[in-house]
Amino acid sequence: EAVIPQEVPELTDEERKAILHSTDFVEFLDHSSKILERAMSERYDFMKDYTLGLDDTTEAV
Amino acid sequence: EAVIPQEVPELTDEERKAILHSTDFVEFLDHSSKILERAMSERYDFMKDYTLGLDDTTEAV
Amino acid sequence: MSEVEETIRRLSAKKNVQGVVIVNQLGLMIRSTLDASLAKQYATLMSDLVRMARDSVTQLDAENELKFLRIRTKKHEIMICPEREYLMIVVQTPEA
Amino acid sequence: MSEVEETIRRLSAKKNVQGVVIVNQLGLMIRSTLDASLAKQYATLMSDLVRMARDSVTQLDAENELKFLRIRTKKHEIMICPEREYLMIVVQTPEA
Repeated sequence: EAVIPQEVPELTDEERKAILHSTDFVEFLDHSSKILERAMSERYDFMKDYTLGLDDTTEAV
Repeated sequence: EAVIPQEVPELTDEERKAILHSTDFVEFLDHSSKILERAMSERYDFMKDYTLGLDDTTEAV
Repeated sequence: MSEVEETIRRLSAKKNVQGVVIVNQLGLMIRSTLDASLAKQYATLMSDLVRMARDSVTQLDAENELKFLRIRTKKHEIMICPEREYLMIVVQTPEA
Repeated sequence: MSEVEETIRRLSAKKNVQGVVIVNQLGLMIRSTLDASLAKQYATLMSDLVRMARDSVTQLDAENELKFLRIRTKKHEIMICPEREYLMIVVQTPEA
């Protein structure tokens, strides 16, 4: 039996390869990349003038 | 001395009133409401066709 | 009507807005347009989430800072603006 | 080049994209375009944050579901798409 690692485990190369080739993952990737591309293409600039907000105009510590 | 409550405390009406009238709070409200109004006015519809995502098309449990 | 009430009324009157909740950073309620028990749930859950988001952002880069949080759900969108020691939470239904 | 690699390359090539990190729900790394240690930090912190956001959303309404998370910071924006048992994280610099 393998020793249970103390640290957060990582996927083995084999597990990772299996995921990357699974139908489930390919569908996830297709779906999420489309949503993300849409999200990115939005004019997401509502913070533009506010990125340097109130906090930054107060005296520096 | 007041007994320390076990539950999350709530603000007293007096404390709440003091906050609502503080310069700090009024400035916060002014700033954050402007940012929120901008965020809301965005065409935030990138999820539109995806709100019923993959999860919903798989068989119900 | 005070300036505070006017601002809250203006926000709540926006299209698709379900409610506005204003809390301090500890999640203690300052003002809300939702019913008390739901507002309190939002206050507690969202102030905890903002705290974690804030910590994550500064852990990734000590010079960075959380400015806004948008939580899109199946039924609605929760927008949170953290500023100074307060949080403004707005719950909005997406366009049909 | 596989379809997976092509998709990741297309996303990373978008304007202002700093990096793409794909993890499973436990935060275990599947694929990333960032350097390993930064990617791992994103993986751990963001999967924890998504777990908390997901829990908060269902606590507020058991029939609701987290669909997307947007974290706007002073320096950049982190966008997270949780779907099935994976998370896609994209870090984007806002327009100057």
